[in-house]
Amino acid sequence: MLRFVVRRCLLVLPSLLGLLVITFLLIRVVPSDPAMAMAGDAATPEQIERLRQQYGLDRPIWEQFVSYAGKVATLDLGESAFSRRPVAVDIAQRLPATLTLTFCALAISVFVGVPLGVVAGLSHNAWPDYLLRVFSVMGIAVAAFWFAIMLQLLFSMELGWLPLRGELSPTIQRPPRVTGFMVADALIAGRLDVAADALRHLVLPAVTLSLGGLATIVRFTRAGVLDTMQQDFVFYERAMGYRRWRLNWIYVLRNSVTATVTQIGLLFGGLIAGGVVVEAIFDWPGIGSYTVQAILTGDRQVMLAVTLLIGVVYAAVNILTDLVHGVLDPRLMERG
Amino acid sequence: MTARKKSHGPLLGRRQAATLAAGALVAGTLRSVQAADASTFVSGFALPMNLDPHQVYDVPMQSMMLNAYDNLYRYQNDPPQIVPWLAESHTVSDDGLLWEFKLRPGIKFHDGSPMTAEDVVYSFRRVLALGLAPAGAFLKILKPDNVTAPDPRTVRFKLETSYAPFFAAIPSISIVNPRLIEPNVKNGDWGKAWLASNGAGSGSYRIVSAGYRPLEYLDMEINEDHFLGWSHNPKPVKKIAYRPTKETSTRVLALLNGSLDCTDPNLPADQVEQINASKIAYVQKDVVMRTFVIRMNNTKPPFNNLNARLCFAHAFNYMGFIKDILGGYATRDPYPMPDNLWGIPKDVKGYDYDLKKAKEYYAKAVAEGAPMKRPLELHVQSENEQSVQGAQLFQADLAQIGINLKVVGNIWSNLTTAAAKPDTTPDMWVHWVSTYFVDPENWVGQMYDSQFHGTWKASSYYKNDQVDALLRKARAAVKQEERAPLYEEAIRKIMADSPDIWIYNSMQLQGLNKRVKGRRFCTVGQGAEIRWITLDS
Amino acid sequence: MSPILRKLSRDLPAMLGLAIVLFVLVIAIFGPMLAPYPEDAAASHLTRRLRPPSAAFPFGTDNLGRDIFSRVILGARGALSIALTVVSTAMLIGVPLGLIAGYRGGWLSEGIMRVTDVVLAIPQLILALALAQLMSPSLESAMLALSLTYWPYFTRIVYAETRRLSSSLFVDALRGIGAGSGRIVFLHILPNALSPVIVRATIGLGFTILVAAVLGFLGMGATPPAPDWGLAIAESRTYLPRAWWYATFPGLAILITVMGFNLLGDGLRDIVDPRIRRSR
Amino acid sequence: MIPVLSVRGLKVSIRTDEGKAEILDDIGLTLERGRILGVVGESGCGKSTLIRSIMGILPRAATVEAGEIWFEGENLLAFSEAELNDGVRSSRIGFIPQDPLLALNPVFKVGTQMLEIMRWHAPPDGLRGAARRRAHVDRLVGLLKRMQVPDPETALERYPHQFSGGQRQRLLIAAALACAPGLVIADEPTTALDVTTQHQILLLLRELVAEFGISLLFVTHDFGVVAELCDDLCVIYAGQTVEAGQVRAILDAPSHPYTRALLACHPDRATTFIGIPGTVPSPLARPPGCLFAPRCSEARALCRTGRPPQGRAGSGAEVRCVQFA
Repeated sequence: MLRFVVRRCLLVLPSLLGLLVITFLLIRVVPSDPAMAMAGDAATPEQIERLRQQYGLDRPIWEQFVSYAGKVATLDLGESAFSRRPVAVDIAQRLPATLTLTFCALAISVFVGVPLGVVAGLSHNAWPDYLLRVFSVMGIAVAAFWFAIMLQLLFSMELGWLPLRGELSPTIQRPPRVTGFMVADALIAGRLDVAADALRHLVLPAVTLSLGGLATIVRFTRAGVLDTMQQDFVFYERAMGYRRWRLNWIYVLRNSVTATVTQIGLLFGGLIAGGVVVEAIFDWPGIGSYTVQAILTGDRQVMLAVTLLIGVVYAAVNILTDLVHGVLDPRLMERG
Repeated sequence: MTARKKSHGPLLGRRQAATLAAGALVAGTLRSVQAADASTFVSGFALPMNLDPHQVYDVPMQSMMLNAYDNLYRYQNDPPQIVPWLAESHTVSDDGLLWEFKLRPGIKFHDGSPMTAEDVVYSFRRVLALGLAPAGAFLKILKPDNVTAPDPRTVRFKLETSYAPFFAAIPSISIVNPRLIEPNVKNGDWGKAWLASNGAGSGSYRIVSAGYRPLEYLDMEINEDHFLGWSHNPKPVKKIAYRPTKETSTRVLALLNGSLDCTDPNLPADQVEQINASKIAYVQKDVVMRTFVIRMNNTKPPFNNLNARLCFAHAFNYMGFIKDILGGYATRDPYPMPDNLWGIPKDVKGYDYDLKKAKEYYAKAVAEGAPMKRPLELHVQSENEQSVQGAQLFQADLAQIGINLKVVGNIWSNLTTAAAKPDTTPDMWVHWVSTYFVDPENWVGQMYDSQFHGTWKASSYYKNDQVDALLRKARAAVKQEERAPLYEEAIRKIMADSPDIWIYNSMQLQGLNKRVKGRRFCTVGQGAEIRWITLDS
Repeated sequence: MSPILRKLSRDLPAMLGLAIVLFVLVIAIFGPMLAPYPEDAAASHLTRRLRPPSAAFPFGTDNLGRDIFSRVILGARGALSIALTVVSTAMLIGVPLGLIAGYRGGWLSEGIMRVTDVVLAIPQLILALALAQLMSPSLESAMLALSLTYWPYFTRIVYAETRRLSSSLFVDALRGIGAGSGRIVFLHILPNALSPVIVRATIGLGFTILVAAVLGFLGMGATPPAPDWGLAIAESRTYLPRAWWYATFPGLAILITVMGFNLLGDGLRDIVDPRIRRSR
Repeated sequence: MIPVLSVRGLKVSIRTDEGKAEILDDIGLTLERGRILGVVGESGCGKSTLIRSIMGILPRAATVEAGEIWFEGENLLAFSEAELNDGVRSSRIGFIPQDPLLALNPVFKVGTQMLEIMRWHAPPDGLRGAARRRAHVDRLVGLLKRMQVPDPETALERYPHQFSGGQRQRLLIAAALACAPGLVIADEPTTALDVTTQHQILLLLRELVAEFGISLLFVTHDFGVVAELCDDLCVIYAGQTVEAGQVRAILDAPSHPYTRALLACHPDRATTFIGIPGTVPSPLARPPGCLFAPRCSEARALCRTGRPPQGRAGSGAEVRCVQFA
């Protein structure tokens, strides 16, 4: 098992290096001049030239890459051209918010999607199945940004039930930062009201973000259940008088979720990317809105770092997915 | 409510209580937000890219540093006057080269250490060494060694050449505390990384470092020991919570539900009616100095042709734009400067929307061989709705006279990069010129003197030797009486050449909570100085 | 009627999808004739800004007084042409690479598939955003960015199919009778690998419309005054909640169009390969 | 004595896209206590539908149109799903499936799956909770030992894929017997196995019938197996019982042309390599007369118009053919 993990990690390295090269090139070959952007509105050409030298932007591109790659290897992701803060620090500060959102969305997707998928699979070609199929196609076809706006329009603007944006009401005193996770920090500080407020802020973004994944999970679970229901062992288990509920929700489900788990792994990457839009719309102070800021301001270090971060997360999730597969299906574990 | 509670026995059944509790969770914060902390001002002003006033100098920075830092002189009032602040007075030599500022006694930084002239010298040297945004006005005329402190209360500047806008730009430099910065210097970076997320000032409010996340939020708390004292405002704001919001509609809703005390000062006119209809907030209108201009790249045909430029100048529906899209909240400004600034030749009329005339100029331009059929690009700042709308309006009108204009969405950093060279500068683009310092130099000086080619402000690449001479002369003179006629003359010539399309001078619209009292407006900083404000309970 | 069409005609959701796709296609082609105010693609009418839906303006008017109904209709052409361009470009890159990698084997194949993996690992939206921004936001850069990130999907599919087919008996037989590689690949393998490619392309069309809308929404895609659906939603945000119609209808247009492609794609996939149930 | 299982006139149809398919037309069979009844037919003749009907797990699209299934004096068709699940499956009717590899859930341990069955269906023993579970484990280990599964103690902790085919079939037989049912239905339990293993399993089954006092319904397509194992025989063609009687009698003197044709095809007896010409009529469009008539070499005009009546042959078997009317 350990060997398996190590081998997978080593296999990932070349891919990450490739990712680094590609993103670096893409970001460097384009015209926008970071020195100009850094110098600010009132800069003179002399000021800009000075900055260009200072940041090595006048050196050959491969030299810039080598120095960058060297820094990345030591977890130095450089400094944001604008906030002047180490990108690694910014990311560390923002990661908890993104993780909270992503995991909540994932949790909604899984804990709602898997049961719905099972229901759809069990009621194959009956009305719950039709309904859920339409729903899942819609869930994939709906533009998240539009859905978010519709949710805001209804629940925040018209009904006023849920907050519109951010992770905390502006006038609420932030709890001291311990874990970086707002809800956890609020609970540690013993502030139930703050935790409740944070949770309320989480609802709309998490629901929005979960939608695509929810639909995908419903589809895959449904397909998995349909597949499993065709299997001889289900017939055998029914013939042997397994309790219906246990048969569907334990024995069938367990066999059906293998494909779903792969999807959850893939979804995770999608969630982080989708989070960019959702975070931007809800002003969620995570990696996504950080990325949008970086893109809008042309902050290359940040763009590079974020792309790399997502690549790493993606790879890690893939490895994790394989591990979960092994646990879910003992046959795979033995093959190694 | 409380009275009723006492008179009835068990007021709520268990189920009712549960329903109420759930309802409170759902609807709760809306109410609780309205009962905002009586001494905390929640500001919707945008935050600067970082907190170092020597690295960034733009409108959001102004609104931040006016509260956290102090300057030698500061702009106050409306119309703006430059008034003594940290300095109590200054002198200038007749040749305009030697400037001396006298500091007030007893000024303290936030850490309690006294501010001396050496600290001011340090601040200016830091600005010059970093060479970033606020240094622009000084780099050419001021050597670091020529900023000195002959005594603890006197700062002396020796300029290379006489430069009148020097004094106008003094309020752009914040005085920082070297005793806080020096321990945080890394690799001779002048503490750049540290000050980007911390404060080291003496201003009315102190930055709470733990309460800062770039572009997300910033907390400040009152500096009771500010040198001006607080006698003028017995009930000042104790805390400022900057909570910038990216989306206009979000901002407005936050204002309307009471969770924001002020919006940013660039509210779209469409929101005015809705806000004024509310019980809790209103829209404050202030005339500012912020001009809106469509640039033409004078090096690219057909814009190298005067008749072509005049054709475009007559094809913009100035009043339609101002009335219908801006709701009348702007003044038509036909000059290349705010019309409320000195140095304007008031007798010059400027150009009006007149498609017939535009067609005539079109024909003339075509006769002179200008390629009026060439598809043209007008770059706008995508995130700015108003620039997009203006561009689309222009496009629709130009289409009527047979000009093919394409609107291209772009972003600020790309546009300024592109503007560095004539051939990468777009055919046309749209921007505002805000008040960095109150002086014609901020507008015509830097926009039409050919020595500034390569900066975004001079991106029309206009070159007229007579104009260059006039502007340089005006820059070197010290007295406003001398300078005004020079600028008037220069503007006459510039307007005759019609290098750009000058559209309006802004009226700023800012949504304010009705509990905000005592606000003082000045076009520099756009009314962001919180020290005057009292929150009504 | 071919068996594929017959099977398709029995699949109700797929037929619905086909109907939607055809409907959108008709609108895209004849949009300027169908729209009540075709000039509103670029015109502005300052006197009738932000009117709610009415008989004259079924979907209301926008911030420049333009008829949203017309602009939704006119937007179909843009959405479809982006999608078609992106998907066909991605196919032009991805399919040949997949064929080469699958048929040739060796280091070339290994190299191509490694690059494919790496590109797949790049978050598509972020790369597209970064590219669109860095090359100055425009429809062209958005399309380029999307094509550059979508081709690996085709490479993967074609690679797998080619590998399967080139080890199959009939290709062996062809080799035996001395058929050239080019002949085998283009006349025998490609046609056989085509059906999964078509399925992927159908779903890719819907997906691309969605991502293009996101780019438009973030100001990195279509530029004003193009009647782009995503752009319209972005513009509408300033006027919420007052002008709810401004955001609602363009969003519905995206939803229905993408749904059409997805339903059709799902249906096609079930016919081509009922075993595989993949999304996107 | 009432028979353990008696199926009368069972008629089952399934709705399909193309119309109503009559899978079972008129099935009748009787299984006496302590005996082994072989049900023989080609694939597609309705054997598995018959099994599903008895156990009440027909697909949703299927309808029982007529007939009765009497099990120990009760009509199973009148049972609700809950009654079947609580009181019949496993506890009174055990089941041995066809393919032992596919029949076990691959992601659960063998023991988990078998204990799951016993948890709900093992006869009450006055025990509860952990004690009951321990008793079940003991019984299972005992059964596995009897089935000659190696290492019966650890077998329960292993996954299905860790056993060989023959061992898996033994596990399933043990599972079928775990709750001490009176009737066991075996669905071609040896088809997936090699000949040697097949023989061992048949021997084992034979022993178990006596040892555990069960009756066995053995479904197969293989006359060889029937000859080796069964007491009684029931031949099914296109959803109808065409011949039923004692194994010996029928094998010695097959009466129905179909039985004869089938036997003629059997490798042990075949003289030529010719199978039965033609195919089984589609369940969507059954011919009006005798269902075998289109393939029958002895068919007469009468055979193609009306359904043949049930008759009795000289061997004592019941035969559905005009020749014996």
